[in-house]
Amino acid sequence: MLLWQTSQTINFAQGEFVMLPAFFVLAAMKFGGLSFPLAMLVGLAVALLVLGLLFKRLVVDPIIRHGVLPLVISTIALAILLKEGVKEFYAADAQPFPAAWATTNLEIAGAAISVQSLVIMAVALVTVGLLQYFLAGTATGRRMQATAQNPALARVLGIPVKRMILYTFLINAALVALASFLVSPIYLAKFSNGETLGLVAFIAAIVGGFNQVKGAIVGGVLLGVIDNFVAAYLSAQYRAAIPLFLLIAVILFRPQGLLGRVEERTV
Amino acid sequence: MMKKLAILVAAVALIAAPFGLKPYGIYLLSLWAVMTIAAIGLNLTLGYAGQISLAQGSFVGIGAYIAALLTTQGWPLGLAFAAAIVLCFAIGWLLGYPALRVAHHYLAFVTLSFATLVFLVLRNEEWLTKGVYGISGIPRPTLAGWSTKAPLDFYFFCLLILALVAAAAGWMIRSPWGRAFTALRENPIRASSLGVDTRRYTLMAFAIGSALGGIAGVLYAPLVQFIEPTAFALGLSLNLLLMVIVGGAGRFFGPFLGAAVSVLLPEWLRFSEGLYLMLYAVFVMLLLAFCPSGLLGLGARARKSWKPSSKSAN
Amino acid sequence: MRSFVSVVLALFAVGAAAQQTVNMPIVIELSGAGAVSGTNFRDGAVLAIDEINAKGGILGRKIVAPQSDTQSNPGISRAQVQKAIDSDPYVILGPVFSGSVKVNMVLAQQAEVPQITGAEAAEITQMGNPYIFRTSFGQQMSMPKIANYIRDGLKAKTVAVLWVNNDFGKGGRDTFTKEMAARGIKVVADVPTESGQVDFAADVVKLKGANADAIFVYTNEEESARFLREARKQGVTKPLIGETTLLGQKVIDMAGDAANGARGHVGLSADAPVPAVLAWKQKFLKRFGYVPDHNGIKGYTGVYAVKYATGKIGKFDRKLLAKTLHGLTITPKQEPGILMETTWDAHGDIDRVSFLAEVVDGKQKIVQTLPKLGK
Amino acid sequence: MEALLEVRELRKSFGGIGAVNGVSFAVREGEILGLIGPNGSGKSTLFNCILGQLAPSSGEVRVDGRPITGMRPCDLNRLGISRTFQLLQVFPELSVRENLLLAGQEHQGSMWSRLAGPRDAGLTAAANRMIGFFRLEALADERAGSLSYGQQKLLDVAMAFMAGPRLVLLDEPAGGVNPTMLAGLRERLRAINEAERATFVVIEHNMEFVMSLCTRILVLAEGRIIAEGAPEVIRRNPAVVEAYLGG
Repeated sequence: MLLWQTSQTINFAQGEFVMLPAFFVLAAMKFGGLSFPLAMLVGLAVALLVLGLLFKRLVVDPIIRHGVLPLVISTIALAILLKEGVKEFYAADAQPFPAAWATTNLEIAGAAISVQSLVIMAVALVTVGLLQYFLAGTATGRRMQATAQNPALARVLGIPVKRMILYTFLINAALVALASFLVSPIYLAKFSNGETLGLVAFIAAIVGGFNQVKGAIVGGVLLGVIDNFVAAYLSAQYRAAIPLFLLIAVILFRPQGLLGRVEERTV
Repeated sequence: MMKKLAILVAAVALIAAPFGLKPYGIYLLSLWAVMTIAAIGLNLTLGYAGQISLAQGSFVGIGAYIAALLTTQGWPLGLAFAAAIVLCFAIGWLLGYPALRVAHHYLAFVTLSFATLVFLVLRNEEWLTKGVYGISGIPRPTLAGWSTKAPLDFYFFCLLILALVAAAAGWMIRSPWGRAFTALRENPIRASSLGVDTRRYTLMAFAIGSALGGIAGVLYAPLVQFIEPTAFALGLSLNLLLMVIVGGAGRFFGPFLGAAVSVLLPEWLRFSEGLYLMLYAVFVMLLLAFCPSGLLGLGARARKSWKPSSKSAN
Repeated sequence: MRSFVSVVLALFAVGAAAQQTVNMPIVIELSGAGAVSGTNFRDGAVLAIDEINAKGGILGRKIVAPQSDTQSNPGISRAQVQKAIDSDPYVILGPVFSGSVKVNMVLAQQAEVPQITGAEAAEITQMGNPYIFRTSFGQQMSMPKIANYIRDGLKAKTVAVLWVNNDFGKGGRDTFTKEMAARGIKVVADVPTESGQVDFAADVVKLKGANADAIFVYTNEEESARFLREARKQGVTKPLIGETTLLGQKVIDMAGDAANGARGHVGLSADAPVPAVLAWKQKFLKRFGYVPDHNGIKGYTGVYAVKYATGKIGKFDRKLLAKTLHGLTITPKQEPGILMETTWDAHGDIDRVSFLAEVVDGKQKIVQTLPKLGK
Repeated sequence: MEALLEVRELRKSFGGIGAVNGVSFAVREGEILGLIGPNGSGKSTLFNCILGQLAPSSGEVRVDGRPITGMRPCDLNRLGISRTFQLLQVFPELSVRENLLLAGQEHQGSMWSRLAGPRDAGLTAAANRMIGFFRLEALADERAGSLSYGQQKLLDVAMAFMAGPRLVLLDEPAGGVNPTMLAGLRERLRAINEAERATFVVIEHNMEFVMSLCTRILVLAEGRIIAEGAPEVIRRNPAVVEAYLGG
């Protein structure tokens, strides 16, 4: 859910991207009669194909040359398309989504902690770890980062920029699929889920710092904590505003994000 | 010359259009006129001055609530116009300050936050806005004995305001201000070294664009005759952004076309029943893929291909 | 003028009944936040219309029902109702969102077209509009019943309220709070939530902290399901009270085990222990492939009410239809499609039996049937 | 005689690394001062500090004896100080004429009179004069973005002169301009200098151009002035040769 800006793309359909893979799985189970684990694999494959490859080829590539704004609009349209598509061809109401693990609670020191939350945390941490390792520890990962930070220079250095960008999209697709499988058992799969999810993810990314995987995670956690804190102790009516104010504060006073480094601006 | 003729034809067509249409069609045309006004405002901020704003819908909302609150208390709509222009101008001016510090997607999200905040205030401050219940029974104005209660009359009222706004915006864009806005968009540092007070022009671009959003809102309230907060949530701002980009940002007539696409196209596509919003989305995506500079950009490109002598440029 | 034309048309129609149709546009939320309710309502109405048409229509006329989507947006709903009115309808069906209804009921009133709405907000029927009709309980009818249950059934002294911050939730919460005050029950926590909210952890913490005797939950179906799951996760033990939106089969399906124990009042339920309703549910499931909620019943019975009243008048007259519906009681014997005996009062509100229910083992179990208020 | 521009002990550092390390100099009215030095010697940073694009870490800049440190670029411009940039900076979407009009408009009237008042007030005439002076007539209504690099460079310089400035800071005006055009540019600059008593400070790498245009030259290396004098003096200065060859 959290890799974002590597390709300089603002994607207003990101929330829908998280919503969709769950439906790929459901459709595979319903129409293909597949078992749940198998359907998950199919869902992942379809997500990679559609949200990674096709998204890049059909939506981003033709437009990105002409600037970011048309692309932003295009992703807004894409969000409508995905939402309406799911609603029209699958179902309008929320669908229960099977969990890949137990839904029981564990009693730890008197507090009830659901296995689900633990699994999600564990998977998220492992994913982040792997991603971090991949980006910083492997040649391909470092090339991808170089591409994200300065495509022109990367090209000069002989990095296959195009392929790196494609990898970025594929990783993004894999991550949204993973996120989708993780949150859908709790959030239920519904065509309009993307609206809420996309915003949260984006704010997390900004708060933590663009093109910083670690930053996005910290941002996400921080955001979750603050959101719940506000809802519990301050005004629930204005809870939606708080993350946004946090966002504004970060943007105005630390535009590079909480963990990001200062980028030198050139005149 | 051709351009003047085209404008004349379009104006005549707009005046003739509602005759022969049922109230439904007239309502849509009125909605188009209102949205065009808001889009003209955003086009000023975004298209000319290059400052992205995702809060234009909020100003429409502020305008609409001012109109609703004042006119249901018996005040004239003219007062609502004045109040909305002043208030939206002031708030827009303030919203411009972050734009002095940040740009691009950061600015987009500052304005987005503002849009969310406005929505929350409209919803939660029930003593003022009646919250989620909305305000109903908003009267349509009577101007010097001319009652705009009927759909046709109200359409002409909207058209009149649109003409005034378009004329004012046109005047401004062709004045030195228009050049300064463009300079601001293309290269603020250079503009500043040429004596352009980038700070004031940036704030001005926000403020004026916002004020036009407010004007659109003042018309929106008596058009729909009922307002509630969700109509002015982020969706409207994104929609207005879509209008500006699809029509052709930074082109004077872009908002007219963009609003037509956004307001009328989904209605035309309704024959496809459940698929209409999908068709609409696909249309927008295709348009942007093949012509990222919007519908008017398409026209400009066609003209260029007719005139191969003009130098191609990047 | 228009109604005059329609009367003329109706008179003329007697001769040419075979070719004539009757226009009943459905203006409803098919996309946006209200899509679930809207789709249910639409499918319910379509089911009824197809049945009626298969049996020869109303007074020999087939029903045509063009559908238009309001995108859950009042401004667009106004346009669509205007379009419907332009097409000279007999009746307008929908919408469900109270905000949208408030915009366009004025238009329908001006055009003197009866409007069968799915909205439940209290004020709609209190604005003196003689052309608006409900097909389910308004909140001012259902909340007293819940309030009585909390006082008499649960003997609760304090209550916490969790509601969704839209016109539906706010309206319910306001009415509920008033009823609580009237019965001397203290509202110790008042928790608004967002429409479409996914994370209820903080809200549950707050509710637990309030330690009320009962918790009243008034959110839309999916939020209810998410809430139930979170409440289960945090081990909430206090009784969770709600309306159809907490106890419906859909919520139970989505919430799984977590729904067990939830209870409350069900004004209109696809799970009502009425054979006609259960049979209808099966019919609906077979036709559309999903389990309907109460909005499906709203659409379905609305169409049948129009059919019955029109048959009673013997001609197509919008004004007369509106007049006839006021004070009309339809029993399933007279018209099976009404499913349960229903009475419309002078405001367009309905009266009908309702139920107290509890979720047991993943099924909604009716504990008690509450009689009609008018009896 | 009081200096038109005076820079005192100007310093600017980025994250602890000094780019300009205490530079002081003065420019007299009517002078054409050359500023040379190897890449990275702090020339452009110095310009940016003088003109308000960057805030200097310490030091002072005075114009006519009045401190202007910290003033915004647009206000400085309206005091009659103008500049060009190292990289091309014209407005590609505006026509050549509009570029020039823009460069002049902010010096007339108030913001409000620019909106409501008379549109022109001699501005078009001034722009046309400038177009003629820099021989851009044939291109006047073309989009600036469609011009060749050299033509854009001319336009860039022309814009700097549009408002009749007293002091112009030119950052590599000769860069990327072909030799024929370069001779023309030198001639134009000299003509303006003589006719309007306009004062220039020129950063340039093209030695031939600097030596033939300037009356006095400053040499910057590692953020410090290492030599100063007439062109022929600088040409023979061993420290300069050292800085260029050794740096």
